[in-house]
Amino acid sequence: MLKKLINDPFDAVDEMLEGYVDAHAGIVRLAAPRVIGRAVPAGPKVGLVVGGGSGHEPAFLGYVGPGVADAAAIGNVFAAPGADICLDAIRAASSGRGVLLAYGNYAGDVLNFDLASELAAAEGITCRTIRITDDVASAPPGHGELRRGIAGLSFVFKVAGAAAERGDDLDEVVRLAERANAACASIGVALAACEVPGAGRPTFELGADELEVGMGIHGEPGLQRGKLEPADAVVERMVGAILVDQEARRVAPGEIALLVNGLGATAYLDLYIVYRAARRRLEAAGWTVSRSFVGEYVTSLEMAGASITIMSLDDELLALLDAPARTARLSI
Amino acid sequence: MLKKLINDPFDAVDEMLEGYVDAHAGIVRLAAPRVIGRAVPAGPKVGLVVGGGSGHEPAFLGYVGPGVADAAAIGNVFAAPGADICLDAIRAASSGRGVLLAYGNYAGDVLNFDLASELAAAEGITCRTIRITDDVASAPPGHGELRRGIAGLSFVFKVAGAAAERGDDLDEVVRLAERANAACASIGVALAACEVPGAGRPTFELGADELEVGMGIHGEPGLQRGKLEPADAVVERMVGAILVDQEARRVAPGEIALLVNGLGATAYLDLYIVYRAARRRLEAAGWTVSRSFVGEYVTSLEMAGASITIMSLDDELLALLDAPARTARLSI
Amino acid sequence: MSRTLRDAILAACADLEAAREALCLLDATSGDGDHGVTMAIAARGVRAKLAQLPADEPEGVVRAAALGMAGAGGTIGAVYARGLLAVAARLHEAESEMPTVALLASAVYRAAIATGGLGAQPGDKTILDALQPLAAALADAAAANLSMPETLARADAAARQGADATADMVARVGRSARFAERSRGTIDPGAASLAIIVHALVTSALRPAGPD
Amino acid sequence: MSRTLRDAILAACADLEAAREALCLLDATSGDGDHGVTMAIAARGVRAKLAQLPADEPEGVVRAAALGMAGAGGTIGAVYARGLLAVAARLHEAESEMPTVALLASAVYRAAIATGGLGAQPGDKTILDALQPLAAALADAAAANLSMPETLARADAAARQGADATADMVARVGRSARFAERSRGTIDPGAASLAIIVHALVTSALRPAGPD
Ligand SMILES: Nc1ncnc2c1ncn2[C@@H]1O[C@H](COP(=O)(O)OP(=O)(O)O)[C@@H](O)[C@H]1O
Ligand SMILES: Nc1ncnc2c1ncn2[C@@H]1O[C@H](COP(=O)(O)OP(=O)(O)O)[C@@H](O)[C@H]1O
Ligand SMILES: [Mg+2]
Ligand SMILES: [Mg+2]
Ligand SMILES: [Mg+2]
Ligand SMILES: [Mg+2]
Repeated sequence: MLKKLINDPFDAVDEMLEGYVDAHAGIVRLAAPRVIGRAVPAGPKVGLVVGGGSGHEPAFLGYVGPGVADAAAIGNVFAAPGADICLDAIRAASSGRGVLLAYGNYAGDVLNFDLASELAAAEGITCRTIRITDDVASAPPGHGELRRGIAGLSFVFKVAGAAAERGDDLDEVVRLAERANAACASIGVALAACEVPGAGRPTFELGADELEVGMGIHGEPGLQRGKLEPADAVVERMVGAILVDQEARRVAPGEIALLVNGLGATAYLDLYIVYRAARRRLEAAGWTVSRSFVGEYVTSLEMAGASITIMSLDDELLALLDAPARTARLSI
Repeated sequence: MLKKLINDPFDAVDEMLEGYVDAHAGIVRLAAPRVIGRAVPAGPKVGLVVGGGSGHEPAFLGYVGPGVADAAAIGNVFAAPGADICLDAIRAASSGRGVLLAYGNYAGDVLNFDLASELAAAEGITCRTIRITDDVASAPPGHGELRRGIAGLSFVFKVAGAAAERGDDLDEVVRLAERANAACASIGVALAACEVPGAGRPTFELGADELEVGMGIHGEPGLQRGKLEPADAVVERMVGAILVDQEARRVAPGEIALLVNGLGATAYLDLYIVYRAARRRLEAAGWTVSRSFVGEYVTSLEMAGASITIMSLDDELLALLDAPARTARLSI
Repeated sequence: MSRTLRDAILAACADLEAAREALCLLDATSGDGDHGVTMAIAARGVRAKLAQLPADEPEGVVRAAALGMAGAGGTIGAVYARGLLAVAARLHEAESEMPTVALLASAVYRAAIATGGLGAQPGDKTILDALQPLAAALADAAAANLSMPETLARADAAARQGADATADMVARVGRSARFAERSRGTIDPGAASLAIIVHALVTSALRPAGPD
Repeated sequence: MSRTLRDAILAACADLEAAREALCLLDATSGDGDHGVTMAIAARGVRAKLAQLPADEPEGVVRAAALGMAGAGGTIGAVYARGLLAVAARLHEAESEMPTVALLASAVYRAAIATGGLGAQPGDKTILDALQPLAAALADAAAANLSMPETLARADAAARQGADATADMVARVGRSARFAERSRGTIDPGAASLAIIVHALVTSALRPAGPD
């Protein structure tokens, strides 16, 4: 059993939320049970709802605030929020110009958000959906719609949020969110497992000298399990997989934002070494890194490891990425 | 051996720094080997140099930038920077109005910064020093000057940096840094060890169901080793120790900033649960939490655990804490 | 039977909670390791909804269970909620509150249909691979005019066998989709939890009524 | 001797590197676990400084070693640098480059004085508890007019015994200060590294000169 600083596992999510809204009262409030809304609701504008299971903090609650999301629907650990929570989040985010639901492409999230979207329609709230699919390890090229969402979530949230904030209409926010999603490619590597509170044991086991390239943010299996290697070699495999995918999708080297995301237990020392290796590898392949993010953006509880995300940039996406934001996670 | 995403352990710090300056080129530059300076040096103003061993990221480099420090002197992992590095940092921070050296109270840092301060004086740069001593577990009340510095570092850096940024003179910056340091009290708890790259094994061992209250950010021994308990009970012990110290120092309950700092491997889920418990406990004792920080501010590589810091606030300190800052870690 | 239904559901909740770590372990082999926790949370939710329920008519009890399951979220919360709401709808249409084998078979058949439209096919190693054999066994029992006790015993066995058979399957949908071969040899957690629930319900229903 | 001094220092560097994990383990028991790594980094630094050094006169070699140690940072880098700079200063004052027992004793005595002013007292379980017996042994040897080989052998033994004796002490300064009783039973890492260095220097000096 991994050691945690929690109380009853069944209370963990609610206690976290209590702490969260107290700590960031200037930015957020508890809009409904399991729904984080902005302290000062914005609008009229397109609403942005983000959400998913807990255990990925600062996703999803850390993206609620001016410039990004209007509300986050919070599920149990690694479990999608129920449709009632999703519906409450939609209500909290709605100011009459429609709502975009942005979440990672997981069966549970799809089922619950889809149902909520139908229920919202019955209340007169138009919802659109973007399912984020940046994890190149989760399905081969050509099957992009089967892919999972990992740290690319934060880029898509930022782009969609900035578009909504400046007053774009729902079609336009959807278009930009889809562009951002299509522009993202990510891959993770896990070094050590996390544990769902109450599960009694870690989600998976890795040998003392093993890692797994391509593992998902809930411990979903990856592309290859192998021996722990120096960071440069691990990054070579990771960026290699991203570049193979870019090629398969006929994306030519260009300007990108580069995100190195810690999964939970990995030190900044390591993350910056990974960043350095990834940047060198990408630059050697002809890419230009013009925006960089290093830190914890979409975690997997206390999993050890990191993910690398690139987002291809053009003026449109860059402007949205650079637009001001004041959430607990993103302050730009 | 703990798993890390690094290359040769001897290259880890330099590779991290390479990554860091590339990732945050808008904010920082490598002013000298092992010295992070601002991308755009400021001044004339009092310079603020921070620094210490590596492995505590985002300390110290994450505090360099507008509103906080002018330069950071970066040592090897858990080893103070050599005097030559400290001197280079002083030079990078100096714009003619004197330089404040702010660091945690550790023998190695004292020796090296003191020497550098003498060498700087010979070059005509006046240096003053604040040794940060917020860890109440590291020496009993009445022996404050023996205490170590832990996450309170970030509060002292912020206050001193804001004072320097608004143009206060060196005496005034020193006075405010000393006030901030005196206003801080912290305590940590460790759940699992970190490992110095190249050491071959973790720094300490804790049983599968053990924790240690009061452990320092390099694995220095704490107050009590005990069984892992629910977060509320652990926090009770931690805040209890802080409050005993406040009483011994005759500090009456008042307005505070509350910081819950992750040591490296502990999930945000846990950190917010710790924050919730700490806040409740403090409020029950009559304290008012008016500013909150939850996240990783001063880490110990991949150590699992957290620390709690309070800083007593008055209008003077609050204004400095709230002043704008744009560093990689602090964006206010 | 409706007082019995509430008791039976409560018994199933208790059995799910007892199986928490075992179900997590199954999910860890081929998914994200949370299934036992999600089902335990669901059990709490169902118990809370039932406690709020004044009356004991079956449709209301099933609807309350559906809401309790939905509250747990996740894939499985949505799947169970959909299935149970389909059962409730069928009960609503029923002319009598008397439980018959035919009504039971029809209700579970509706649940199988309702949950079959969520992207999984039979053989994909999901809860459907326990639910569909269960529905088939009930339909067969109804056609053969079996007694309720005999029907329930067959239902129990069908769900169990369906769940066990998922061990030979390879996961193709949901979070375990990419596990492919790695998932072979382990029972699907969703199928396992359904078998636990069915067994608890059947055992409770077959238990001779005693003093309250 | 100065060519020999460079070789001797390089031998000490190699021995420190070989002891990396062992020194970290000592430091882990009563400190922050980095001492072996810091000394290994220092060894690299010393080697680099020596490589840049054109001439081989002893003062310059010691000064280069001091800078190499300083570059490693930490408590120990500063302590060694201060001690070695004191040695270099004494060599600078020396009239001849010929190493005598008296000069050696005097130089090490200066190092003991220079590093004694950094907050630690004898008995505080630090490097001083190996360095001061070493200085005393050299002073005794000088007073007794012992030969250089005999002196070096006694110096080696004194440093080793001093280091070993720290096992019975309780740490009072530096990062291990609060370990108090927990530190008893383990040799101080700084004292251990000094003993390793002295042993390497002595062994190298006593080795009969061979062809280059
Ligand atoms: N598309 C689907 N249709 C029906 N059942 C599914 C589907 N996807 C997954 N399942 C079931 O859900 C179970 C996993 O439930 P659970 O672990 O609680 O949710 P999650 O996959 O969101 O973590 C699987 O074992 C499988 O039986
Ligand atoms: N004040 C001091 N004076 C002299 N030596 C000291 C002092 N404090 C610590 N030391 C020595 O430093 C050693 C620790 O060195 P090292 O682990 O490299 O540095 P750090 O303590 O900075 O991690 C101790 O074992 C002790 O011998
Ligand atoms: Mg899940
Ligand atoms: Mg150290
Ligand atoms: Mg699961
Ligand atoms: Mg040490």
